[in-house]
Amino acid sequence: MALNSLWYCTRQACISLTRNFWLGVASAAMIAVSLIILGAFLLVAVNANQFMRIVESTVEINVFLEDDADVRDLQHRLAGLRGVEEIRFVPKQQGLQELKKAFGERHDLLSGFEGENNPLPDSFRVRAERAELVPTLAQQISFFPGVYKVRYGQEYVEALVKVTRWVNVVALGAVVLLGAGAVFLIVTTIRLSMVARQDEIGIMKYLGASNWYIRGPFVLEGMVVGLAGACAAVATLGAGYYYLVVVLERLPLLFFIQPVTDPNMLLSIFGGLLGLGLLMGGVGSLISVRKFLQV
Amino acid sequence: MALNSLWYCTRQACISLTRNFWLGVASAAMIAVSLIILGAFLLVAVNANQFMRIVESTVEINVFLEDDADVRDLQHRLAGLRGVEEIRFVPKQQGLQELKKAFGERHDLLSGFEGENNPLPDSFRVRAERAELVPTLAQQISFFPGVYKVRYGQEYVEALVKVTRWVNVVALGAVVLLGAGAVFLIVTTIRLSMVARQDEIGIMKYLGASNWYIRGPFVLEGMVVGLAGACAAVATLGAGYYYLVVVLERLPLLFFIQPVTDPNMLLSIFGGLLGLGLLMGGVGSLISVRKFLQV
Amino acid sequence: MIQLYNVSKVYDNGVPAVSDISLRIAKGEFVFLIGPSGAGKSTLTKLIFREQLPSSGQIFFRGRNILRFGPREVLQLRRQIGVVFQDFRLLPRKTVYENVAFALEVIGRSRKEIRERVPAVLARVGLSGKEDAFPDQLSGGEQQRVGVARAIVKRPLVILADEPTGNLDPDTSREIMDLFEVINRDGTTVVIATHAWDIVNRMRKRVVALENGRLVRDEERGSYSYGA
Amino acid sequence: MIQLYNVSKVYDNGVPAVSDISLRIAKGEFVFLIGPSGAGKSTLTKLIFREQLPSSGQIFFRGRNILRFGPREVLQLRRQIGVVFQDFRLLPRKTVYENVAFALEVIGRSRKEIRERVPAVLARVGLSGKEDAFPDQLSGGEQQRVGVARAIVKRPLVILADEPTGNLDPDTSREIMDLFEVINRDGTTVVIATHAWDIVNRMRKRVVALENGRLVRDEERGSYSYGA
Ligand SMILES: Nc1ncnc2c1ncn2[C@@H]1O[C@H](COP(=O)(O)OP(=O)(O)OP(=O)(O)O)[C@@H](O)[C@H]1O
Ligand SMILES: Nc1ncnc2c1ncn2[C@@H]1O[C@H](COP(=O)(O)OP(=O)(O)OP(=O)(O)O)[C@@H](O)[C@H]1O
Ligand SMILES: [Mg+2]
Ligand SMILES: [Mg+2]
Repeated sequence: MALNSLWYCTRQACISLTRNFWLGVASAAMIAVSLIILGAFLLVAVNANQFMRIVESTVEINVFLEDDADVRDLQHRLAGLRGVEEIRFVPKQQGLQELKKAFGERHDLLSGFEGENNPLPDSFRVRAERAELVPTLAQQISFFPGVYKVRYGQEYVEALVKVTRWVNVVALGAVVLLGAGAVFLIVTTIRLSMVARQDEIGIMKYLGASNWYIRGPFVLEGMVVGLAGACAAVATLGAGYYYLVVVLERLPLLFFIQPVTDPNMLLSIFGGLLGLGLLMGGVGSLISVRKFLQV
Repeated sequence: MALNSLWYCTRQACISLTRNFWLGVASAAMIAVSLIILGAFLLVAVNANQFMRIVESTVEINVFLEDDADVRDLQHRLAGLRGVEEIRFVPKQQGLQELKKAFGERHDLLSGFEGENNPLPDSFRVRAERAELVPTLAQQISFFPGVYKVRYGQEYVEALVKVTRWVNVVALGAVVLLGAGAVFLIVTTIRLSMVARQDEIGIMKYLGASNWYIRGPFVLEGMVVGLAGACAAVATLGAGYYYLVVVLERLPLLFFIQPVTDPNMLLSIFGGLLGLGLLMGGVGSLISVRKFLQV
Repeated sequence: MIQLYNVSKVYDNGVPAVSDISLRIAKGEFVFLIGPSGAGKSTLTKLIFREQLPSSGQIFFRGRNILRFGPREVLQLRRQIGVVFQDFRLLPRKTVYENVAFALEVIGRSRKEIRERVPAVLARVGLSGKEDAFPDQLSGGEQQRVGVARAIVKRPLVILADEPTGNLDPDTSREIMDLFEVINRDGTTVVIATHAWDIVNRMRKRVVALENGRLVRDEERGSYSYGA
Repeated sequence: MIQLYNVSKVYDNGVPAVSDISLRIAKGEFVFLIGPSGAGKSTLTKLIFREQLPSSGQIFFRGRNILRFGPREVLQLRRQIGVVFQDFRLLPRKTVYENVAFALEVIGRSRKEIRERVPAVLARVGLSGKEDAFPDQLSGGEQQRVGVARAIVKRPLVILADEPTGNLDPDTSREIMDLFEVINRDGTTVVIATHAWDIVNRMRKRVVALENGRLVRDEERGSYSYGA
């Protein structure tokens, strides 16, 4: 009996899909457009997030040492701190080299400071896991023995932390809004296409058809249409994104725009879109039919 | 007669709007959602563009002078160049001050260079109107008499030019795509809502009603619905954007995110959305009815 | 089979379609429901299979008050009644065959049984050869006969036919009415709302006459006439 | 007024609804179109006001070939013909009053004239008091009479009525037919497709009988009978 019903639903859905081909295509296209917009934004958000993390990873704490500092001991202490990502020891010679590099063509200005005359201290460069940890870490490090001075781009870090938070809030908000918009579009589309069948549903009720008997084919049809739309959306997005990644790779100067290519992340986004299309198609039909079942 | 027809259309549209209130609300909401997505993206694009322009305005060309250079003459020549936005003369004392600032706490390193010992030359700082003009300008300036050397962040400028172009292309592409998506959503919505009235249109034809007699009320109704949806979209976007601007102003550290508040620009965006809603509603109805007029 | 006690129906817009009607229809009866246009015949049949709910009064089907029915019992009620609608109400996206088969699918009949019964019923109403046509490809009378076929194919306990011959020529009308009579002889209760005075007069069945929503005459072996 | 020369109609699905019919209806005639269900009566009327185009043959209206009409002329044709549809075809979102008024609005009559004529016509078909009802709030017969009112309100040159009394009781049917006769006496050409044998026999008008899409009889002052 259950198998019989499933068979009935499938057959009815197939018949309806072929007989109302254009209505189905229109609905699927609506779903595809909604999901493309949503999906594109998801990709933007994921990339923005990764970009922020890359920027964060450039933030360094400069730890200048006293001349008599115990380098080994300090290294251990730094390594023991929570939230530290990387520690690099910079002897004063190297510090001078880096300063010269920063001076560029005018590095001859520093030529008097070579060797014994080097006024720079040795130092550690410490990278934090997240930019927001930097201020606390810097303060902790400043109390370690043998530390002469701790410096980091305070304003820069504070700005970065704020921007990161903002990007996250805005991205989340936008994804939620767009998601709600997509759901609304899909449900309204299905409901509109259902108005044309309102009479049909009423007639079935008067013939003694149970609610599930009426709903079944509609829901299945909705799921097929939703999945078709989602497939179209995923194909479009996938192709577009792939093209973008390839193009960006060809522009070596845009070093700081490294698109997300983690297959797990991409698969979960695209899979999520497929699921959303299927779900929306099914649930949307279910809700839309419900209204007309009150006979 | 024309007035009579107008009156007829208006009356019919009003009657239809009140009798099909929920269908109208659903269509208007669809239009609103589409336009909100499109409008939000337009705002993002406009802001991205302005952000790029602000970044561009920070690009400077350093023009170092020979000791015996004719400053007045050079200033005139520079002012005569096309694409120059601003010229600033930096005497060598000031140059040293700026260098000291860059050294920060270690500025004592430069204490031997005060007064007569200052090894720096006088210089001009030149700002270009657009970043992409910088390389050409720099080359032109290097041939001027009395110019010792011309420097600018070459890599930085090249990257900036590329990013700007990219942002423009992506923004334009996205706006076009989203616009097409919105148009599609609106037209499909109207067409779906029209299917329910297909029979009605056929009956009118058989009664000898002219095409305009049938279309008129539908088109007017579509325009009202489109405008209502667009108004909702503009109100939502306007309020959201205002809130965002206020919040961003409270975060002084986000100096580089200066939202576009130019009333002309905003008015043309919001006005454009209203026009699009009206147009889409009207033209969408026109197109949708057309299909059913072939009787 | 069907009992109505002081049933009234006032539609939402205030029109009193049926007023204080009490009526008893026994199992196996054949009843003509007559009356002028707008008398309330259709409303009365709609009350019996719960398309409409009465404003007051009680309605019993096989001894049970249908106004107290839950959704499942309403389904059962409708499955036991075969209705011919005055406005046909065919499913527009199904062919003639599918429309008739649907009535059997709904009550869970096997596909084998459907394949046997549907063509037989279509033949009896004279629609052989029209199986694959859609409703909008049929003449008015053909649509009406699809409605008749759909009502009788499931061999219901009760047939409610609202103006089942309005679009049929005299010969076909008589055939359809004869068909109802044959079904009635097999024990099915038949209630027919009609304007076909010639047929009513010829068949001499029980006649219930309505006028302005009131029952004005109820006569065994009656003829077509109502009012003063 | 109306001339058909060897007109045939085969529907898209291959059904030959009308086969090689030639027919001449003069101005001011009153013609009954009879024939069994599915004979092609509705198809014939649909051909005359260009709801359907014939597969072959020529159709003339007032001496002009309607198959050569452009869109504007088709409008004019339809405005000169009042059609009562077998399936009513009322505008579902308009009230009874608006449905009837629409026929006058379409031909550009003034609002004053509409306000006078519509209630008068509704009274003549017995629908006074139903002005503000929507079609789905009417009984079958009431809907049919709205269709009749809509066809006659514009005082057309020709009235094509397809089964206009199928849902009406005998008395109301007679009144409607009498109404058509009165209108016909004022010079309007009337063509009525019908199954009402009693009325055809009583009125003794010209009778055109179809069977299986063929014209089998055409008789002045004829009676209801067709075939062998
Ligand atoms: N859904 C409705 N809403 C409001 N009034 C209605 C509705 N349906 C019917 N009526 C009114 O109720 C009265 C009875 O209608 P009903 O359809 O029962 O008549 P009927 O006897 O079937 O007439 P007919 O022979 O013309 O079909 C009529 O006056 C009609 O206008
Ligand atoms: N749109 C259509 N497509 C295909 N076949 C059709 C269509 N309309 C009618 N037919 C077929 O054409 C034939 C004649 O139909 P028509 O409606 O003219 O009959 P009729 O004489 O009006 O019958 P009735 O008295 O039952 O209304 C029928 O066999 C019918 O099935
Ligand atoms: Mg009725
Ligand atoms: Mg017909």
